Amino acid sequence: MKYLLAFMTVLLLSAAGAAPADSPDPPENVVTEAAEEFQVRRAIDLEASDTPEDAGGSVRLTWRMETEGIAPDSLGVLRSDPSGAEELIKTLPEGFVMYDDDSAEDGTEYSYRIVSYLDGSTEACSDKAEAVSSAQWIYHGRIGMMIILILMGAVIVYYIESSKRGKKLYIREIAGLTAVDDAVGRATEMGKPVLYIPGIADMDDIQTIASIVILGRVARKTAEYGSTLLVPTSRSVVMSVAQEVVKEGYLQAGRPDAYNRENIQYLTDDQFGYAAGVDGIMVREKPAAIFLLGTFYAESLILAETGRSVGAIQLAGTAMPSQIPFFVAACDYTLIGEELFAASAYLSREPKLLGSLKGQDAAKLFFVILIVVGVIAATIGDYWSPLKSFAEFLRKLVTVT
Amino acid sequence: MAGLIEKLGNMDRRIIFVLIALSVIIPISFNLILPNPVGAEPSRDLFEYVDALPEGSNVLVSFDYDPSTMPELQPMAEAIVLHLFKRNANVVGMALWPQGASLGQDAMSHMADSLGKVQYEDWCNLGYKTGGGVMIVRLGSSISAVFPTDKDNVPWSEIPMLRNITDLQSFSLVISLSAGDPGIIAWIMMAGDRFGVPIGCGCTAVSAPQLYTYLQTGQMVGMLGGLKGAADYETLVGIEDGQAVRGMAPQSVAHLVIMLFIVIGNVAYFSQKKKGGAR
Amino acid sequence: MNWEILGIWLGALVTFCLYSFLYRDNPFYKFAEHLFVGMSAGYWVIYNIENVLIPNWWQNMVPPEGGFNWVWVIPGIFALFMLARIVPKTAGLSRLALGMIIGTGAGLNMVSFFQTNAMSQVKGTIISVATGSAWDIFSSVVLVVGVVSGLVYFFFSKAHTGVVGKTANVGITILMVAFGASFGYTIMARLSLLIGRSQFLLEDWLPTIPRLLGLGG
Amino acid sequence: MRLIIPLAITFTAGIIMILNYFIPHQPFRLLGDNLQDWYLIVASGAIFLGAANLMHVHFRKIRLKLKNWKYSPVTIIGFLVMFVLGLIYGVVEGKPFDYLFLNMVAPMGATMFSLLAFFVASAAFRAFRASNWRATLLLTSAFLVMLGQVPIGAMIWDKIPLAKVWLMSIPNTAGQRAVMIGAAMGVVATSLRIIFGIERSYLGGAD
Repeated sequence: MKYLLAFMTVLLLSAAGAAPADSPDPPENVVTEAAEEFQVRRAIDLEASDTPEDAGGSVRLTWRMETEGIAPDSLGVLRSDPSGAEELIKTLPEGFVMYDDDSAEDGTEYSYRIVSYLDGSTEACSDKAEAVSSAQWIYHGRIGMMIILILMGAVIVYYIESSKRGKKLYIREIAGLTAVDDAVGRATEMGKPVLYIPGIADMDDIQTIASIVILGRVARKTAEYGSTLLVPTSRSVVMSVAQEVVKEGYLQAGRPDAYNRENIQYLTDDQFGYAAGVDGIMVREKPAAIFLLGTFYAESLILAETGRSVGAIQLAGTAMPSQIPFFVAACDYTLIGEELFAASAYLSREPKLLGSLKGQDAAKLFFVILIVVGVIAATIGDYWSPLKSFAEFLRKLVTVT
Repeated sequence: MAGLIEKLGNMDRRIIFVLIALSVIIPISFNLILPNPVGAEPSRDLFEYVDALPEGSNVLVSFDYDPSTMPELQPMAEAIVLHLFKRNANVVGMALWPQGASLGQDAMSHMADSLGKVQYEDWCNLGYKTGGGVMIVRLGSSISAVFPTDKDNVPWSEIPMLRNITDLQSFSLVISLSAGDPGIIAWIMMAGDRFGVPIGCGCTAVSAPQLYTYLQTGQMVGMLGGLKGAADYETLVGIEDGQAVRGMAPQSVAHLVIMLFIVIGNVAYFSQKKKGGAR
Repeated sequence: MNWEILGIWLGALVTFCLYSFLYRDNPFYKFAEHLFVGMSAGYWVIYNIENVLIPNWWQNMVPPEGGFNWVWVIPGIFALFMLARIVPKTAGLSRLALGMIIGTGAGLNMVSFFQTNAMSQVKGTIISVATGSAWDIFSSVVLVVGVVSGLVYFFFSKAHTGVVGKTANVGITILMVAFGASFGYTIMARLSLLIGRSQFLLEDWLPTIPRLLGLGG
Repeated sequence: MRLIIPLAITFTAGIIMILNYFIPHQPFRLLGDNLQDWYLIVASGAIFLGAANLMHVHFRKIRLKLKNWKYSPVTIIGFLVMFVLGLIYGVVEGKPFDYLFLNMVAPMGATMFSLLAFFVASAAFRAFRASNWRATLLLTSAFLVMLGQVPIGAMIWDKIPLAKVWLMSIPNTAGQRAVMIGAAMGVVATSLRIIFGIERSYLGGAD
């Protein structure tokens, strides 16, 4: 009942308000008292300011609409430049409460207002707001990240340089990488091929690049041992890079004659089409060793289980957290996350690569300390406020917007 | 006996394949429905929160998904809306995804018809607005400024049930049915953290793991994760042969089969190890 | 000829062919696999032409409203460099295109990985562990210890002995628990896919058989 | 010597992308946006290389009558049918290209994807054995989560779903975070090596 009464009142009110708008001769293009008479909603609280963190040439406008009155059918954004000439720069559908004027010139002071249109005529108008557009040199929310990144880069470059100068660096055993030789050797003994799958991502993916570097090492091994190396790829660019890298590996091993370009072939860009094709290669060529290194999505287990079923030794590695469990379950050795990136350094033992590993460790140490100090500060901060603000500071340091 | 167990341990994987196939095909063919008891899970938390709302509470339901995730999210939407109607809540629908508006309309009008609820008095659908998180912040100061009309262009002032709604704080609960971005995370950060509105969520199974953190911190009052969450809510509300409850039967049987195999594998493993030790 | 029923039959046919792989490799699977590779490769070529090359390149270089934007010749040339591999003599040119692709990828990945995978995860771990019930406190501690010890496991330049070794051990243990949980959780989503295919065969394809027989009789 | 120009291009492109992330000012904004567009175009254009290779491999198979050569025409015809229909009709809904995609390519993808349901089962059967205490933990947490996923878990003990929630929100989050942070370090270091030309083996031989 209560609702019904309210509903009736609303109906009456809106009928009263709407009737004049439907009258046969609406007033034309007057922004006068008529606006108040008809109560078309107007924009209020109009604010204009330079669009933050951009390359300039843009002013951001925000406003609210009045809640009482008749809804306009569209809004117009009017801009006047210092000479006083006013122009309509944009007509927006009703409902907008924000607009970026991307045609502003840097350094010019513009004055804006928003008008409400109904049936093609101007019915209401907002107050004016002024702003000057300018360009910024930095994203403020990314300064913390920039500092950390520069520090990290410096540390990595430092260790690379110092190891180039002959400083001996220790590197721990990585389970799985020691097995590369055995796997290739076994394939040779059995007279079966080695299958190398560089993931399904394109060449811009760092995991693919890491995988391609390892492929170079594996190619050298297969060339030395004299076994066949098959590389089906799911991306054209990866195929051509793989051809180049494998050829180089055979060359370094002194067996350029054994290199066969046809063994490195493109299948299809399609995720599951690729999986179907590789599964076919696995069951028909029956490789003795399978390498699955790079970026993998759901096809990871389709490949690993089929490889398992043909009795191959499998070495997998990926930084995709969601796929690692499947590799752990189905493969003999799994490189987890960062180990994939460490593999090229480990296999080559080149000082500059080892140096960069050391740099990575330093960066991790930094984050470990940051977390530990942050957690301690936040925990004690619950009881002693100075530490709370310190914890907040640390959190802000790692906040990126 | 020992020989049999050993053989089981090394059984041909094709036997597993056949059993998995059967455990899916049979429940589907016979339209099997299994009981679905709901433990102390995030889905029960959400149900109990809704159940404890006073009559006439305003609840905002945001339909932030599209047809591709309908199998998981539509049953949730229907069960939640049904429950809200049963609790005599005022249900206001909206969407952060363009196609969510009409999916929400389907769920609400379907449930409203079955309970005799009236559009504009018991429920309404404000429709879709672009802007994600930024738009949600605007809802915090005034909803009618963002949605001057509902989905079908009925002005705000002509909808009786919206009379006592001004901003987000007018709502006792916001539920986002979220398939990704923009979705529940925007609601938590913008509506929950900034304006203190309680937030509940229904999401796909894929995105559920990363959302558990927000339950732990109390930023969400409850959550429905994937088909299981949908089935839980259907059970709690009392929809006995809901879409999700039916979908759970093949899931349950297949899970049981896999677990059975894990047990067999371990029994075989240990019996083999014992034999090896005796030698 | 009913195109809809034909479509369902085509879909069902290739579905059965691919499922036959579960038994063993066989001519049906070989047929479907070769078909799948060929058709999907053709699909992706067209997809790239229609969704990237025409809208992102051609229409920028030769806008429909007329004119010619010379800047867009550059990516065209780089793309040609890439294709130069087909002729062995010009294959070296592809390195220029490769340099551009890999440089762009490296720069882009470096900042985005650092932001989403490192910074936000570290931020999420800086929490107070002394709030809530005893169980909540225990959980928070496990979370922090898990992240820290997991990171220690990834130290490469320290031997895993002594304190480092013990911490790394805790790390790999928590990683194993995490992998187990993640595996168990994903099974449901994978089964849903099989349920979807079964519903296609049982509810879309199977009912067409009586209809076809009815038509035939 | 032949590597200097490619390495210079790599360096320039990499640095532009990094600066573009931190500096909104021109010219970095424009350069960065352009580079991303260009990258997309070059990578897409390269697909012809793959298509040519696919055709080459299968025509060669037929010519030399290599193992399973009889299936190669299937691949070639499949490719050509899609390619030609796509060129003639485009990707518009309801046309032959779209019809073949919806009724053949998509179902084949869905079927391969659904093979995972079988493979998770066989992988779980074989891998989840309590051979040492770490494997036991892996097995236990997988088993608990699986139980918590289906009604039977709550029937056995109503705390099992809770255990699932805890495993997913605490150890799982911790593990994922450790892997992600570590991987990010690997990506940053590898990217730096690439941008500064320390890692260059992807370019193949030096001469």
